Amino acid sequence: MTQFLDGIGYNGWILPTLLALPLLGALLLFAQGVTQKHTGEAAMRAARTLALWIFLAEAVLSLGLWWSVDVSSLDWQAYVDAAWIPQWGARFTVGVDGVALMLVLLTTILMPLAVLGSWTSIREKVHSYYALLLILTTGMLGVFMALDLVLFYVMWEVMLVPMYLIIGIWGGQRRLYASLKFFLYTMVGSLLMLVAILWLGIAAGQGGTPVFSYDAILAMTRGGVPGQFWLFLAFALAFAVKVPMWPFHTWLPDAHVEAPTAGSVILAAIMLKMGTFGFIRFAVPLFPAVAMHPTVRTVMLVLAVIGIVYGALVALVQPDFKKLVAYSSVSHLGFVMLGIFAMTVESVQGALMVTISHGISTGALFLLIGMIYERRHTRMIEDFGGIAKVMPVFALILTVVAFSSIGVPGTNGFVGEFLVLVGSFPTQPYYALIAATSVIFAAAYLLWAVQRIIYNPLVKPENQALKGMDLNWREIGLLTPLVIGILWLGVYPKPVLHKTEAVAERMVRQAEQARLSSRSLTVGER
Amino acid sequence: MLAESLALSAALFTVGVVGVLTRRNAIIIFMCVELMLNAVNLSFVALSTLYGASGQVFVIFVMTVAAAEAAVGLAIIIAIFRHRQSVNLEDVNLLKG
Amino acid sequence: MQTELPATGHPLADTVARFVWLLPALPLLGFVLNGILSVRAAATIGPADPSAHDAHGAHGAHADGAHGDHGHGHGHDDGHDAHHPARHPSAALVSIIGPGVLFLTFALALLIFGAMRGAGDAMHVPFVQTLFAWMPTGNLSVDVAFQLDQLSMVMVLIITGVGFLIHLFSVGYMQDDPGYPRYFAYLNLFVFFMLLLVLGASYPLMFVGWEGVGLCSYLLIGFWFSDKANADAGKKAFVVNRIGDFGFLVAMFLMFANFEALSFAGVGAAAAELSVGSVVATAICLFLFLGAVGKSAQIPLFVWLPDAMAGPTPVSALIHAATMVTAGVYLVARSATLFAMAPAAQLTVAVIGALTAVFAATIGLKQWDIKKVLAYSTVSQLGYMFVGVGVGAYTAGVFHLMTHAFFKALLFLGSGSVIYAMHQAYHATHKHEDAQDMRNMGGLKAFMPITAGLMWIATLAIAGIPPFAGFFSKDEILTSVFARTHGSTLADASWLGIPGGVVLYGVYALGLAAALMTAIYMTRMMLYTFHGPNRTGEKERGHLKEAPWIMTGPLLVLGVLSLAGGWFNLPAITGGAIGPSEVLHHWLEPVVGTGTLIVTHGEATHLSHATEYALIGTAILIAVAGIALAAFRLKPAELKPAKDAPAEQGIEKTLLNKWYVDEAYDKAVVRPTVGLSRLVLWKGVDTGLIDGLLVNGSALLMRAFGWLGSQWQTGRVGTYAWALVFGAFLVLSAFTLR
Amino acid sequence: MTLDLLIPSQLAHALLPDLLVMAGAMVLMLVAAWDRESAARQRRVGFGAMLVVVVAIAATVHMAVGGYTAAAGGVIAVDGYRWALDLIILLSALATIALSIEQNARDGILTAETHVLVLFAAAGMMMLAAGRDLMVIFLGIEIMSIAIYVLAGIDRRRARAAEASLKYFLLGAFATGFLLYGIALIYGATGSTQLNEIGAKIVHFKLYTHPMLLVGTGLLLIGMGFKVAAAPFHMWAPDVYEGSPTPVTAFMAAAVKAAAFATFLRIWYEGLYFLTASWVVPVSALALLTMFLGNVVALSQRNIKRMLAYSSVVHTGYLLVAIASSTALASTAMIFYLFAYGLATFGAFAIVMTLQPDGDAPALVSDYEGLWQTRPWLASAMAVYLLALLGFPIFGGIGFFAKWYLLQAALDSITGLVPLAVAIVLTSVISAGYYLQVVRAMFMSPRPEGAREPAPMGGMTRAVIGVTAVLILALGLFPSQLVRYSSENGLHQHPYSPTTGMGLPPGIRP
Repeated sequence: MTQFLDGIGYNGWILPTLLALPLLGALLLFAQGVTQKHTGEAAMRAARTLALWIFLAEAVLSLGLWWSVDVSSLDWQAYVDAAWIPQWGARFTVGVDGVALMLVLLTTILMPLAVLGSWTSIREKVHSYYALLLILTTGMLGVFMALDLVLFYVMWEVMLVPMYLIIGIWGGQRRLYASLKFFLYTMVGSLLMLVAILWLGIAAGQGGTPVFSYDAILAMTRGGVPGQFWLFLAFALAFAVKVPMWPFHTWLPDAHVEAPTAGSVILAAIMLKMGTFGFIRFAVPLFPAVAMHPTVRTVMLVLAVIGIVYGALVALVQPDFKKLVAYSSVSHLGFVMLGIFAMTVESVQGALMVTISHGISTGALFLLIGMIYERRHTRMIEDFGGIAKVMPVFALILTVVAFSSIGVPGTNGFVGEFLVLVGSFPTQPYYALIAATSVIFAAAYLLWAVQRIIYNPLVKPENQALKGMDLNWREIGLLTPLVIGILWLGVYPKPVLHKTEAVAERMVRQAEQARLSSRSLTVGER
Repeated sequence: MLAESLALSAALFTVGVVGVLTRRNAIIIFMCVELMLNAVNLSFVALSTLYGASGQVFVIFVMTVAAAEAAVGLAIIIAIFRHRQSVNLEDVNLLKG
Repeated sequence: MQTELPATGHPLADTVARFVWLLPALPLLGFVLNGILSVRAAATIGPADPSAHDAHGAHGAHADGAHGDHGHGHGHDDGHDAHHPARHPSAALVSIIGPGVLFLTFALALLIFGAMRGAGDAMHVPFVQTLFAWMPTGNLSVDVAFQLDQLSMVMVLIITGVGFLIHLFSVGYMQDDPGYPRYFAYLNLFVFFMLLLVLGASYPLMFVGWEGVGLCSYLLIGFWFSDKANADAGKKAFVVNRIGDFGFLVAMFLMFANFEALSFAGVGAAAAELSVGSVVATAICLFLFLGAVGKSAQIPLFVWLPDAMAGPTPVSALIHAATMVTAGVYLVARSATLFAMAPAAQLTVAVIGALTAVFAATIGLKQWDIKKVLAYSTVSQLGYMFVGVGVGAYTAGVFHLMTHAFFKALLFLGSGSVIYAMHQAYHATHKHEDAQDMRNMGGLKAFMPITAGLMWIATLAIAGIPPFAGFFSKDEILTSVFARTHGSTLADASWLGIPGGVVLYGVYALGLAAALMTAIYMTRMMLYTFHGPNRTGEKERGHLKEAPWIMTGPLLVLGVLSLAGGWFNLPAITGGAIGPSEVLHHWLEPVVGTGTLIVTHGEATHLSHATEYALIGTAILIAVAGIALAAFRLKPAELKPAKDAPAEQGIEKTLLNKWYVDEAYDKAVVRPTVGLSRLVLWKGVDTGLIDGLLVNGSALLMRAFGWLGSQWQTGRVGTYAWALVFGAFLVLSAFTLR
Repeated sequence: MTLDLLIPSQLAHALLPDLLVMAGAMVLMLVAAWDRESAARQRRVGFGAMLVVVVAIAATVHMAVGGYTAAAGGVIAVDGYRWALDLIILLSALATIALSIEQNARDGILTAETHVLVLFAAAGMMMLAAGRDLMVIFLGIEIMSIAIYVLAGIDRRRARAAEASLKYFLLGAFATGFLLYGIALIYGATGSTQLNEIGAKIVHFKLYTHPMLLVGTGLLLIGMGFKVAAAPFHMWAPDVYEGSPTPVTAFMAAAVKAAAFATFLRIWYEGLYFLTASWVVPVSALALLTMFLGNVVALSQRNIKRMLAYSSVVHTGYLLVAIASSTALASTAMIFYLFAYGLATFGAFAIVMTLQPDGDAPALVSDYEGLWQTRPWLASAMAVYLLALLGFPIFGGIGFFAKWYLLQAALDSITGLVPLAVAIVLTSVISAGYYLQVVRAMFMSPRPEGAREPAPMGGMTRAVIGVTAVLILALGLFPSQLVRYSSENGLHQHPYSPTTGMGLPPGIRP
């Protein structure tokens, strides 16, 4: 496989292609929307079929990265570098490492599933909807691939508008409030990062043309730069909002609840990961001394742990299933942050594992909620009950996914949480201890919800009417890869861990060096 | 003489400003503005004793401009009068907020 | 499956033991097959199948009615669906696959057992088969590897052997249930996880099984999920177990942080380096024990087990009596070396075990639901096992685990038979009475003599009457406790400031008290169920009959084991007079021997024969006294059927309501947590503080500024001129005042 | 080629574009006066004016490409900065006339003088871009302003237009008084009205704390602040923008601002650079106040023209940061920004014009509800303009890079403007609140029952909308040519070199 990929020069064109293909697809969809004469069912079918093909092509193309990327090398893989705005030092530079690779694959694989998940639920402005999804994909992939900070920032912001529109146009009752909140929240964080990026670029330019290449800036900041505390803060805020860390999380429940199914899936499965990716790629490696500063670290760890427990407790009392899953995301992403700032190889690896497995499990949960919502037009947990009687396949998959989200061993959820905790414990025992209590709360809130939805007596006539409306083959088919992923990552996560190992190790090593050297510095100054 | 001229100019300018602030009639306000411009002209003329003719040239330009302004200004005031039958600025507040 | 055998060539490597991976794989296969049958049935006819739907609908309605009749909420209509005429279309195939894979597993286990016996002394080193690396990263390496040693072999034999019998029983018991394939899928899955639990070569892999069995328990307790009470019970079991799992997890974190190892071999080696009383060992052991407390339903986490009786009765027999709940005991025995280094933790185990034994027994005294009696009896007996492993008498603990598996499985299956019969009877007359309430039974021995006889064997066994199995195991535990009061690390240690010796005397006394009460409540149960006049009802009486052979057959086998199980480990004092003594003890020696030796200061301490005889005599006396007391004091003839029975008063009411522990937990833990989450965290912090004050508040503030600004924009030229002059004033001040 | 401005023919050459516009304007004024008042005349004069502008653009390009320079010390500049600003002004004028022709046709306004006045205003603006003498600058300001006073009230039938005109006139004249007084005092302190001489005198006589000079600078700042609509001198802007005909509003927002900033920057950097330590605080304070006040008040607007007016005030605040930065980047960043801002402004106002209700009724945001359902392209274009004004990448195209450039200038500043850079980004978050309000209305609200169908657009309006939208998006992807152009045409008078640290104004530490 590797030889074949080398033979076609795969690494030389794959990343730009992955970025360009969705944009091209979006244009095609717009064109289709404009030229198409007939409306209604036929137009809808044409649009979603086209979109699905593009997403599938994207997924298939990206799969080659699994083989073509050499994760043991610490150099960028599939690296492409081209001039963009020479006067400003901004370049079009893309490349991946093991971590980015996994996130890129997560994105390309989840997108077709998200499209399939909203196959019949989107009935208005279908062309625009899928075009926006495609543009969004470019943005998300760009964030994971960009190795130039200007490009990164642009991609980071590009995601915002399609998602804003998707929530705002195709969302639920309070979509206007939710979409604006989503937009503004994210913007507050990211604009400060913009200032920080510019500052870094100018500093790296040393009086000449600014330099925004990630490697150059990394080389500059490694020894520390003046004002690095504020720079870290600017980056961290942008990412913390996205993660979201407590107390910057309140956009998430609203956005999740109001977004259409695909939107929720993408938000939870991919967009939140940009926050944690940002910490792993930017905030921590660029400013290791700040990130490892005892006070900063304590604050981050405390927020992470608060997020874990708080998210779980608040999830416990949510009447809306989507909101419950949203708060559970706060809890799960807290694990990622704990893993990152505990800063051991195991914990960072665990954080990456949670990142990926949360994408799969929560993505699946949102898809399932979407499927039941299409049938019942409610997400209120109390409106359900006894669904397992009438929709056994739905119940089966929901149970599997719920247990994955709870983190039962043998599923992906366990591997990540276990690694985070087992890795955090040696350096941060108390935080790990508190975080570990969430195994109890997670079981409580999810099982309680699952019970009230699929178990209990089947008394409501609306629910009895679901008889014979169990998941259809499309729905089963799109959930199957996720269930396979859940079990695969739970039983045999080694290949994935192997992909990210080198990056995690390097990050921990460098952070550790920075911590030690900054300590000796303060001792020396005294 | 220079200091006194400049002081007078400043005083006239202030009178003009106070007039603009306190009066409500558009034409009177405009006159106060003209007063301000002429106060400045006084400064230019006084300063040209130090620096030569350029100050005086400036005064000519200012007077020309003031004349043009007066023409346009009165036309505008007439336009507003047609709409409101008044040139009291208290009444002119359709546009606000 | 890729099988990497250890390169060192363990003597078992070339024997049948190399198929050890098949042990869990076979039940997994069964699960997959049954699962497919179940889903296929559901997908093709399931939801649309009127019979299936109606059956459940009727069940739900019926169950609610039954609840209305009984104020105190026990007596779930277990087995209710069992008599429904709608047989599942794949039932025949499932009946072959389900018990079939268990039979194969059991046969394979026997073969491997034979191989191990053949290996002899070489078996001092466990046979570890590594399949693949599970979570390799950083310093952590967790393999999917199976460890075959004497302890795991015993467990495997119990699980597969008793498991097979219970599978067989289920074929009869569940035959008409519409969820038949689903039931066997869950049951097979359970066996898979249970085998993973006992075969896993590391704590994380054991944890997989540990949580997996919890998952299956959840699914099986809530098997008839349409009844809210059943679904509640399943959820409660899982969540309470998770509290224990938290402890297990933290124990693993501590192991990794201190030893950088998580495999049994690695941890065992590192533990051997520690000194007795080590803080690390104590902490790890206490957290491990928290895990055990959850899984094995000890104080304070025992509350889930009685509720778990909501599941089908064979499930109660397999999971909630014979196997899963004993996993905690297995865990402590497995960590013998570690516990040996932590006498304080061992004393904790013993004390909690003893307290649980007594506490649960008191509740058992006053229950009316036949399964609830057995449930509390199980909790109590598990307490006994913990006393055993707590004082370092691992063999005794495991021995009791084994005998308990026999007689308790028998008791549960027997009660299942009874309930089955009661159900059939009530169903035949369309009467909605509680089929599990002993007040509705009485005199059943006339209708089901085989069941009655077999259950009496089990009762005598659990009460501790020689020569039944329970006598030997229980006696060994009590003897060990007594022996440890002197000349052991436990006696030297202190527990909460109390000298260890004194604590152990207390534990011994509690053990005796529990034994007395066990005898009482078991006799009470038997008397009320099988003796005296029948209270089922005139018409129903005619429908009472013995269960079919597929159900009584397994009972018979278990009866034999309950009768003769003691021979697996006759006390040394018998001196081989009635058979080889201490078989199990010698068998387990390589695994738990070190741990025991450390506790006893390296000597194989034996009490004097006189003392030992005295202890045995006391135990027998107490058991007999208990039975006699119950037999003379209780009057089955005066009992009234449940619906006519007067309400209990005073202490009886307290016992019937289980000391109000559930209510206390609800008030002290559940409600405050939910209240805190809802009112303080969600409404207060989230909606109020963060969203309301900070997020929307700042937006509102900006709008307020905007409103203010637009108010200044009056539309009057005067205002604007004033603003201009004001600004001019400021600018000029900035330029001139410096 | 170096032009000697003392030789009349060469001076004429240096003033070629300006002279062309002025001459064209005069000719067209005669034509307008001669012809009978009719819709056709209005259109004819309009096309004539466009032709004049096109010729002037050609002349400007000729001058720019020719690489002409002037000997030091003239009253007008012959440099790339001037041509760049001229192009912005002329393109704005072109768009204004194009929109005006169709606006007038739709509203039945027959006055052909609209277009002529636009030309006169443009001529004044070009003088501002060129002026290196306070006298020329004063003349430029007045020529521009007087034309705009009239343009604001050109639709005499509407009371709002008359009111806008009157307010602008009275306050403008008032502010001119301050400006003029400031010029007089600077003249008094330095003895010159030529910018480079003023600068030289300040250094030569060390006038850094000369009170008359400082007060003069302050008064000049007030005057300039009024022209660019910096708070608290901005209060005329919303009213005038609302009342004026929409094309004129666009012209004011884009071109007047560009011209005023052009001369503002030139005065500040060529004349008053060495007073940086004195003016940086007031200018920064004005910048802060302007962005904050403009943004929050815009938040409470329901009238889209007023909202865009406040948005224009906000952009003044951003551009003031460039002035305050006192760096070589400031002028190039400003050119880039003004160009980007001009594109977005014209696009947005063209759409506002299209959707403007008949008569004197205000244009409300609620009129835009559900626009996407009926006019998807129009709504999408509007979204692009708004996002460009917000400074959002890709979807806002070049708007993002404009802000980027500005931030770069602020961070590159010798005066330490990191807090101002942070203020820019934080206040842009507030601005998202009102820009998105329109996007929300267009895309997320249903079309109200009985909503008025937008009038069909004329070809030139379409062209303006199409060209601006495409340019915004295309330059948003590939801005490098525009960046290159801006950076090559900044003011090059700057003596400070960051590498040597020489030439810093006194009182400023790098």
